[in-house]
Amino acid sequence: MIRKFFEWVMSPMGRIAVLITVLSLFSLAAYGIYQTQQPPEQPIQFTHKLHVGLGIQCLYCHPGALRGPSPGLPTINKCWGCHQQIAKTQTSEKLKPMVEAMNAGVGFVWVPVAQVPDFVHFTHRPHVAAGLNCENCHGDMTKVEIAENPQVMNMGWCLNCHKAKAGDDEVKLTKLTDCGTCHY
Amino acid sequence: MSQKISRRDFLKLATAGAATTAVLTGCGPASRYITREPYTKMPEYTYNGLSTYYATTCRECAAGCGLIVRTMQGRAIKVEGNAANPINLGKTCARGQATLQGLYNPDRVEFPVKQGRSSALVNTPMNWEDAFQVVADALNNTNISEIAFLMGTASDHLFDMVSDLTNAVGAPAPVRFGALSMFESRATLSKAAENLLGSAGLPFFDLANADVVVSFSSNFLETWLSPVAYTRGFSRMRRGNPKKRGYFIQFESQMSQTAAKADEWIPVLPGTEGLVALALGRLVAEAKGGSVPRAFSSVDVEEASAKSGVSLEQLEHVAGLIAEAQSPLTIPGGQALGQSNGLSTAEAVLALNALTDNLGKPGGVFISPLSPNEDAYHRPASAKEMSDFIARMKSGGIKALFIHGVNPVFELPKSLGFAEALANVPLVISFATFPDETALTSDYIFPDHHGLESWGYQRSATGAMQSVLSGSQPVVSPMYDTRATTDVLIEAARLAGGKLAEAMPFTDEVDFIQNKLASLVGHVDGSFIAPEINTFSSYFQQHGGWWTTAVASNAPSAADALSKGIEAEEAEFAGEGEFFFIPFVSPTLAEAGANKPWLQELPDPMTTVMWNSWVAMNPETAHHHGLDNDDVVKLVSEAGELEVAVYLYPAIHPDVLAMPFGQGHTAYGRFATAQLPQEEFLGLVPYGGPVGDAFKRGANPADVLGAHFNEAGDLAFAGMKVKIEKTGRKQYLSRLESRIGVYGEGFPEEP
Amino acid sequence: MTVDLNLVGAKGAIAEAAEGKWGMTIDQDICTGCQACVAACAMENNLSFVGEEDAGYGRTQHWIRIERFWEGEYPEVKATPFQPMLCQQCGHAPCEPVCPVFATPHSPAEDLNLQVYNRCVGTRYCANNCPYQVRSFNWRDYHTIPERGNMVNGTLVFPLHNQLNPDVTVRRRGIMEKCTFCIQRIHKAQDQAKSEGREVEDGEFTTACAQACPATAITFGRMDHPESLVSQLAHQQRGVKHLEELNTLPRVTYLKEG
Amino acid sequence: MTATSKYFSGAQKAHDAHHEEEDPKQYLMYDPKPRGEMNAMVMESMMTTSWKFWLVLGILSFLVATCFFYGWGYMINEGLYVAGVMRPSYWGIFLVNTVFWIGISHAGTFISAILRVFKAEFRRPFTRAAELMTTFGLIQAGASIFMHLGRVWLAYWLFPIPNARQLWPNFHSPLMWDLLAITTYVLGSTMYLFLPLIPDLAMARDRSTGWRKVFYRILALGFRGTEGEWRHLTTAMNFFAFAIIPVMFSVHTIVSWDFAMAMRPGWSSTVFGPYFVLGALHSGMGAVAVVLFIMRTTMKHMDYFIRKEHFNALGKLMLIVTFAYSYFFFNDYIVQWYGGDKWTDTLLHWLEEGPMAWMFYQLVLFNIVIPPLMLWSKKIRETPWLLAAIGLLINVGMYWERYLIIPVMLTINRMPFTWKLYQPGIEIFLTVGTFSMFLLFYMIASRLIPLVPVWEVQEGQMTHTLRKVGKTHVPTVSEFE
Repeated sequence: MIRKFFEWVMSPMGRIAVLITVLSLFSLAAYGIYQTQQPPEQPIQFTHKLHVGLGIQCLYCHPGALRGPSPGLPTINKCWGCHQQIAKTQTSEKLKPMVEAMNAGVGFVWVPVAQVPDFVHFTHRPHVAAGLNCENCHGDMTKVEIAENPQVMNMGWCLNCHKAKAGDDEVKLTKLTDCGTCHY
Repeated sequence: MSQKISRRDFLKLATAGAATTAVLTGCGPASRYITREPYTKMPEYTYNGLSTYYATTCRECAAGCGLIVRTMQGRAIKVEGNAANPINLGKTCARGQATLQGLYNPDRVEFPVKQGRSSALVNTPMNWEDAFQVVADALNNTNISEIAFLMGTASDHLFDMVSDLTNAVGAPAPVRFGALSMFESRATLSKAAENLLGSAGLPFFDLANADVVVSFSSNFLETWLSPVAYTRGFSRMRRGNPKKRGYFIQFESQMSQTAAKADEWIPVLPGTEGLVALALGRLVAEAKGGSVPRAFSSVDVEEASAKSGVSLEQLEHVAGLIAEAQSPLTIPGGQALGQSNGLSTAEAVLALNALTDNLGKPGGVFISPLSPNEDAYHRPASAKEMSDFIARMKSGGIKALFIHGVNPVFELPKSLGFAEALANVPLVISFATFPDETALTSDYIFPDHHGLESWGYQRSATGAMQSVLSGSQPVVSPMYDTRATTDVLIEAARLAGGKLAEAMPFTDEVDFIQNKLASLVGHVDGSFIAPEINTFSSYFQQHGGWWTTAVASNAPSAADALSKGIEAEEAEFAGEGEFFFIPFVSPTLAEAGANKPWLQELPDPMTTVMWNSWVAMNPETAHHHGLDNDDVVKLVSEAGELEVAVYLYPAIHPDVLAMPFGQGHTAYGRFATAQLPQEEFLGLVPYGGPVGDAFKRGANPADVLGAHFNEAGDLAFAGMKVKIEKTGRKQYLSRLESRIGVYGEGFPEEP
Repeated sequence: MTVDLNLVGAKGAIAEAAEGKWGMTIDQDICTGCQACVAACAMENNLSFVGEEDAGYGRTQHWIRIERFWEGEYPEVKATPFQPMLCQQCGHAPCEPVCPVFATPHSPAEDLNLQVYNRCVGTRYCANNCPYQVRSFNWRDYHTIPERGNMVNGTLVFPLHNQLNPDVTVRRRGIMEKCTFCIQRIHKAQDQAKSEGREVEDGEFTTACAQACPATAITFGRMDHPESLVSQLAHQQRGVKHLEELNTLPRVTYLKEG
Repeated sequence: MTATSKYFSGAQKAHDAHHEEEDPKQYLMYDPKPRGEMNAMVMESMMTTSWKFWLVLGILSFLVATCFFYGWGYMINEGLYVAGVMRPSYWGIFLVNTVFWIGISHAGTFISAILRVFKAEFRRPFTRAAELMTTFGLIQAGASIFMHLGRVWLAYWLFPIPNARQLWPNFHSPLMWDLLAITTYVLGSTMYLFLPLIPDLAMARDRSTGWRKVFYRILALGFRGTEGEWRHLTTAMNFFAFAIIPVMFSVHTIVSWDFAMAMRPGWSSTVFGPYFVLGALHSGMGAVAVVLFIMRTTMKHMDYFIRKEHFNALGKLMLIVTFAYSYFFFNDYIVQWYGGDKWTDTLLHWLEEGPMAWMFYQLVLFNIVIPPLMLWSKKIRETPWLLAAIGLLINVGMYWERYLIIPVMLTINRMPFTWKLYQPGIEIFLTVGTFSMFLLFYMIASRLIPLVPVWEVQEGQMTHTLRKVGKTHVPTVSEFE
């Protein structure tokens, strides 16, 4: 039985079969990985392109970035603050979810796309204070419709920037590459 | 509720715990996307990831320590002490720290229920409108003289409101009670103060400035009166003065946590503390020269030493220390007062203070100041008054009973028969936050908010030189569908109409509190000054209370302190049996800590036992009775019996058994009762868990306490004799300490 | 923050160079053993309680425990002064070199012993090698034991989780943990100070245990600032370091009686 | 010098029990059979399986499935609290097993490599049995290490793999050295198991049919037994024989450093290195004796290949090892006692008088008292079941030794407040699992590959001549000179 199998595998037919299986498995894996890289479904098709294009500052909707760890996601009140003065709001099909949510008095359930791995205590304030601009990490939002994550935010990515930032300054390097700076 | 609270009325908590998701996903790759739900109405002073701090007051006991609670996105995260509050100056005890475990306890009464005295908590909600109606009817349809309010010692604003209500309609005044006050024998203290010092307040002992402290089994470092304040005083006494280290002596029949900090712990036979105090007084008077005052003239020193088991040398040594000290201080308390002769003991000790002439002096005895907006010192009911109250219940004198903030079924001695008396009360309405024994045996539970969710103020009975009123405010929006009892009463009174409605002309709780604070507006000597009530009450919340800046405690009059002859009569011990039974309040659990898992997991300071209760027994005695650690014994007193495991305690009088109060709940949530289940693998558990009743954690000493009182009407809780019977069972006490390392078990001879 | 440039990375050398950056003194003469520090630590650092049986079997998650022994026999028996035992943040930490995956590195910046939870694979070698036995291991996911939650229409919710401090990682099963000198508070204070363009002042913040201690027996602060309260206390006559003979260079000084 | 050289023929000299000094040739078996017949015997011993075999196999595989795989899975899922480990005994039976299995694994290399290098003839029939023990023992050791990890699913962090975190393992850590040493040892010993196997596999290939033929054909790498192949094979074997010896010594020394490097009373002992190596050999020899006995009694024709002469020789080896072990045992304890450190004294008290004292005394009895007393007599050495029994005792003793060193010594540390005694939990099941897995592998192997290296035996028999050196005849390998 086993022997038969061996012989079959050795036959050209068998080899082709093996090749096909391997290829299909590989492509399956590739597709899976591709899937994980897609931006998630958002409660409303919010277009950054348009809003940033209108000249709205990032910090207007994400003010926490200046003050603390989390920039915060805009509450529906914030959206409403501007949109209630825009006639199009009531008519537009795209804005329907917002109007409904506002009337129902419930909030948007946003899905943040830029996420550091677990167990990293990331704080926006020092990074903003260090002169980084939003687009340094989050990409140029004037180019994207629905928010998506420009790069893999893993430890290597952090460290590369930290090391570059520290340069030859030993003290800075010590601080910026200290495990305890992010993990505790 | 009021405008202020609605501003903080959040939607579902934002980022419902990045921490929580962290638990679930662990260190592995996180589920790629976590959805976040922001506020719909974010308070303008809140930012994601930044904390907001609120000042409020601790309700774990009646001391009234100020708290600063750190909240984040509507969740209370950490409790710190309020550095401004004169009671605790930014410090907290373990119970204060664990308050959050009460707030977020998985066992809370989440909505009003018609309990109907069933054994388990009913889980079909009533709606609040009906609840109001129930209360209103209870107030209306009952003969006004047959309404009774039984209140806890915490949250004075509610007590004030109920007092006002009862005054207005001529109902009997509300009764306050708490196990802590029972074990503190507050009645005895204030009675002694009245007899000797001329004013019936709580004496305040200024440890901080004393240089020699002699304590008669007063456990002021554990739960006594205001533990945080007294602990601070102790540390100042020890290390406050760089030149002189305060010296501390404790007379007690067992080494309590307080005694463990004493430089000298002198074991004394229970009930003879007064005798020792008098003997010391005589010796000190002689040492100082001059005539022995009348207070100490009656005592015979040799006899005293013989009776108390304290050697003459020790007495003279201590007397010498007192005589030489600049500001000696002697403190009565604990089991010394919980004796049939407790009052005379207290008087003897106070007289000793008078002898050393420290009344009203730094490092001496003061009378605690009354709180602002307080007319006279309202001390909680003594056990005697409670038994009268129970008698009224038994005789059917009470038709409607409202219980708030106290759990008498658990806290009162069984022999007083509160549980039986409840049966004679047709309508019992409980406002309990947790499903405790009393709440379960009531007809309705209309749950009050947890302390951190509610408004209010707390008077500090003692603990500071100033006169302090600590304020509470909600630090989080209520977790469940609970209502402030004050609001319930206001609403019910409105429904009831008539005099009740007139007595309660308030829109809500905050309105009532502002009304009560009105008298303080414009005071210039306070911690803050406000022109009118709204500003005042917002400052009141911001600072966590209001207190005078000047020292307000009045010096007692030493006039006739020594002229009164004090007879140290023999203490009577109820029941036969060879052991004195000394219950004491567990320093970590106290009366209501048993449902907070972290308090359960805190090792007892002296025995390091966790999650259970024990009876401390001298190893020699145990050996003599053929008992060993973890043997379950049955304690039998005249009043009842209980089963508890033995702990061989090296530092206890051979004739004394000591047992902590605080465990032994039959209700009050999963952590207070059932063992936390431990999964087994093929019937193999790493550690042999406790045996016996799986639905009762530990034992309650109140089961064996008899109804005996001292002259001041306090319970003579230490005035019992018990005998022990072996059960042959074992119950492994979970200890933090190592029995190998600390007691050398496993080593035939000491290495 | 002062780190000798030549010594960066060489942790032993750093430890010897200074008495460390952060330090603590514990006055055993006034410690009343009231367990407030233990509770405060648990509340601040998301420690999980383990239940009666595990607790009795030596699996408590306390980061700080209070030890007491007995001397003599009744009636001359005496309880030794309460001794709070927590991670001594050694300068030469025995736990550091033995970890195969660098989960217990020494922080050159803060000069503390770190425990990197998400790097830990749970060999428990560090705990074996710790002479103070102050490391506690997560034997299971205590936070999510089903018996601690309530079933709310089909889903298990844990009300107690509302209390978790978002600044501190919630540890899962299979990893080691220990006292961190409340490093989250250190970072917060430094971040605040930096944003205001100043140095962190002594007493500006403190650890949870020191903050709670009713007897103020615990003091925390900068050891490398001679004028700071903690270094003044630590240099008293009665200050001793625990197991000093092992040359672990502890950062915690115990003040004895007398 | 002129030496009378004649071919050796077993028949001419009937061996007698009353022969005084031991005849070095006796291991070469005086009743040689034709090669074909021998091969047939070996093949038959592989092929014939009684119902008993299948029964035992079934039981073992059930045990492995439940105790090992289900047990481990359960533990991974639940967390380590199902085991008995706690403060202060953070390490438990897992590490005991690891050390124990590594110890067992030493026998194989020692017997086959060292004895091969020293041309000790009696090794020939059971080198393979010993080498199999090495490989299978190491598998169990590795499994035990991973069992004791808190987060075994991240175990790959222990290996130096380039990663996005820019992090590498900590080469200061004895555990790291351990890992590397053991990995090296596994690879080396597996190679060293495989090389001498090739000729036998080729033999089996030629004498089998069906799937076995395919199986052997693949494994035999087309070995045909030509001169060149033999030369290459021998070179490779000699190379590995020499190479693996230092690895073997280093591995257990490094394992001992896990303890010796730690700052604990009772552990930080400089003699641990050689002490552990000797302990390993001690248990290894014992294990070999047991395995040989089992092979001889259960498998067909084995009484031909494995004879009491071999047991006798093995017994002598065990005797020597016992003495060496005893020396280091006393050395370790006496030096520690002499050190006079307060904690170490406490620890010794704990061992000698504590609740686990019985274990300590059994260890002394089984490892140091019984073996020398028994192994003196040739009669006992030549009774296989007795030797096996002694071997078993030694292994029990050695297991106790590791148990004392890890959980029991861990009880005593410098913080008396934390001392607690370890009570095993699920470890018991996992231990049963590892043991059954070891036996299971061995049983399967016994039916897949020749447990007796036929070619070595034959080589021994064919190629030896007797040389007169002084008065005695010594067998020498003439071909290779």
